[in-house]
Amino acid sequence: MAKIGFLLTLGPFQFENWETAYKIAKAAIDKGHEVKMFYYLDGVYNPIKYQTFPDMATLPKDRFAELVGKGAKIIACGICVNARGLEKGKDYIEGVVVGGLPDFAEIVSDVDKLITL
Amino acid sequence: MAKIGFLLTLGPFQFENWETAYKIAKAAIDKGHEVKMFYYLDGVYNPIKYQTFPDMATLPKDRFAELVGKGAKIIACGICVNARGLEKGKDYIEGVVVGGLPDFAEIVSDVDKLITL
Amino acid sequence: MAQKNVVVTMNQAPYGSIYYTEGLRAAVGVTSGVDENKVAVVYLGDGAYFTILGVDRKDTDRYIGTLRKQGSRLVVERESLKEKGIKEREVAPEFEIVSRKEVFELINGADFVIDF
Amino acid sequence: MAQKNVVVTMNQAPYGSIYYTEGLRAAVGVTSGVDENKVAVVYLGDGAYFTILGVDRKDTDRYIGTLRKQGSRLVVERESLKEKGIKEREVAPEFEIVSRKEVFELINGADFVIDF
Amino acid sequence: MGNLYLVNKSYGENGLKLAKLDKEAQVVLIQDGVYVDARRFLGSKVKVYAVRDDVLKRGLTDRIANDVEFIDYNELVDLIVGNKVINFA
Amino acid sequence: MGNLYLVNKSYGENGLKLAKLDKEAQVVLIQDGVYVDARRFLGSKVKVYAVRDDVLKRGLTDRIANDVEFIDYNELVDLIVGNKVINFA
Repeated sequence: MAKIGFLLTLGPFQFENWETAYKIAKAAIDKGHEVKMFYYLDGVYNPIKYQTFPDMATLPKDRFAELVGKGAKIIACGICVNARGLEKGKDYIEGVVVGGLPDFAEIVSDVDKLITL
Repeated sequence: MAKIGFLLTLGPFQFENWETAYKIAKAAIDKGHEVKMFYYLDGVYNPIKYQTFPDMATLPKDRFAELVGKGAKIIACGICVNARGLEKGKDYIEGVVVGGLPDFAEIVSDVDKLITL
Repeated sequence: MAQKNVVVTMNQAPYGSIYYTEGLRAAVGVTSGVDENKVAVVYLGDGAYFTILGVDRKDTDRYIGTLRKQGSRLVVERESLKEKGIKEREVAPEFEIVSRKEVFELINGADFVIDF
Repeated sequence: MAQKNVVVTMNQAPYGSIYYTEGLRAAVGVTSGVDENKVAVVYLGDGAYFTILGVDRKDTDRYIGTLRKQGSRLVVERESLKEKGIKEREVAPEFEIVSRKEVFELINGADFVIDF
Repeated sequence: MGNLYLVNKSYGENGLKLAKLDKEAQVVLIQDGVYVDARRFLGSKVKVYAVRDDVLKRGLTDRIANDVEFIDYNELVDLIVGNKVINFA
Repeated sequence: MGNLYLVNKSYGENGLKLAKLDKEAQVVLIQDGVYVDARRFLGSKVKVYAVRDDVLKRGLTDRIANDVEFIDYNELVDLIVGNKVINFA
């Protein structure tokens, strides 16, 4: 079984990257692989827990909460979080940790494969 | 003097559009024109009041607060605000109103010029 | 306050970004005020990919339905189709195929031109 | 946990998006862990515009300084320069000009290839 | 009042192709739009402007075609107010 | 373990140009990458895959070159695990 890292630099809704990242990560976990994600730049908007959109049965935050529930580790870049006014991620879904680029460096050291989206 | 409308669909930091919008709007107001802005899609991330970034002397929210102080009217798309988990804009700088596309329709009716960024 | 003629251009492919649907929502929105602004939607460049018959339009059908019911034109530029290698018979029937010259005339006759 | 050789490709022009600077911040970041991963930065396509001598690099100078001090290579692809009409003498001295084949070899020899 | 095409790079080409049909087009290159090669308008009646700040920070001063006029935001506002803006940015 | 080029449209060309030099390249078209014309790899040893969902929702099934193989996310994960990923998406 492999460890797969994800670097996600775009936010929810506007671009398709969060969906692709979720779908690959979910398939990976279901096959028994380990998933570690780092949210960088607009990627830090993904796990805001108050997302609500009548047209969408399952929101980005629900998708990522599902991954956390399945054991994915998710770290968001603190400088990016604070720049965007997300106050150290206080409105994040449970399980998402705010860290820094040294955490990303550690993910890079640790994983077998790395996907950027 | 003219009324100039702005439709802004990208957020702060990631792309250059917020800066261009601010610079055109500021120059317009300083020349005596009237400015009305509508934030749509990721545009709704611009006025979050808790933005903080050590490398940046003046943050996006400060730029837009300056425009509000000079009389610009700013309305953010409510569906976009709620989708992105910004809870009806409760963490917005003062003066930014959460509305809907009918407000944009009204801006379109009202203004002499319209810029999309 | 006055009624405006608005052209909304759609320049981006589905589904890499959401402009393909949110642009249509905005086009409908533009007509929602008391002044009943008029709108036409024009597909250009990569936007032309949206007009391919087989595109999944479940997110956008109701916006297109509303626009058609109120008589708004939905057009795609023939030159853009050609550049993308899309044959005219591959275009869904709700989109009118027009020349670049006609697109220019539409834009030239509009009060505002908004891009998505 | 193991040291990794990482290539960071830079594919976007300054300043339309912030990838030109945040990509460099991430490249420095990659080397910041206990395992001291190695990094090389490669400018491709529109990214080549960043290597033009006159680009305002006040946001990025310190990242470039750090990368150079630790011996990380900063290279720009000759073919990309040519495609953009950038002459080699217009390229700032901190960027090494290499062929696409050399870029391929760098990438082929890396453990991970990250794009910005 | 002429048509003022406001273009950046992402899909500005769509606007520039229309400007070619427009006898009184004025084009403003903004953001990464200043990377666009404006020589295509040489010898035509199309007037091309570029936002000076956007050119300077990209180090492109010597690379921009000769007949492109650099403008600041004050001048851009005057162009916006005096023309119809065709947005492609 | 070969090289797996993961490309979408925005600057995927940069990756595809490198894949052309790579005798054991495999290319995966994702998102708007499925609009890329894969015929350039005809007759080469490069194996091209496209994510089926991304092709279907864009209505491109009949437009994709014949020798492109459609894959789902399970198959994509197997390719990721079995190769080195060269990210251009």
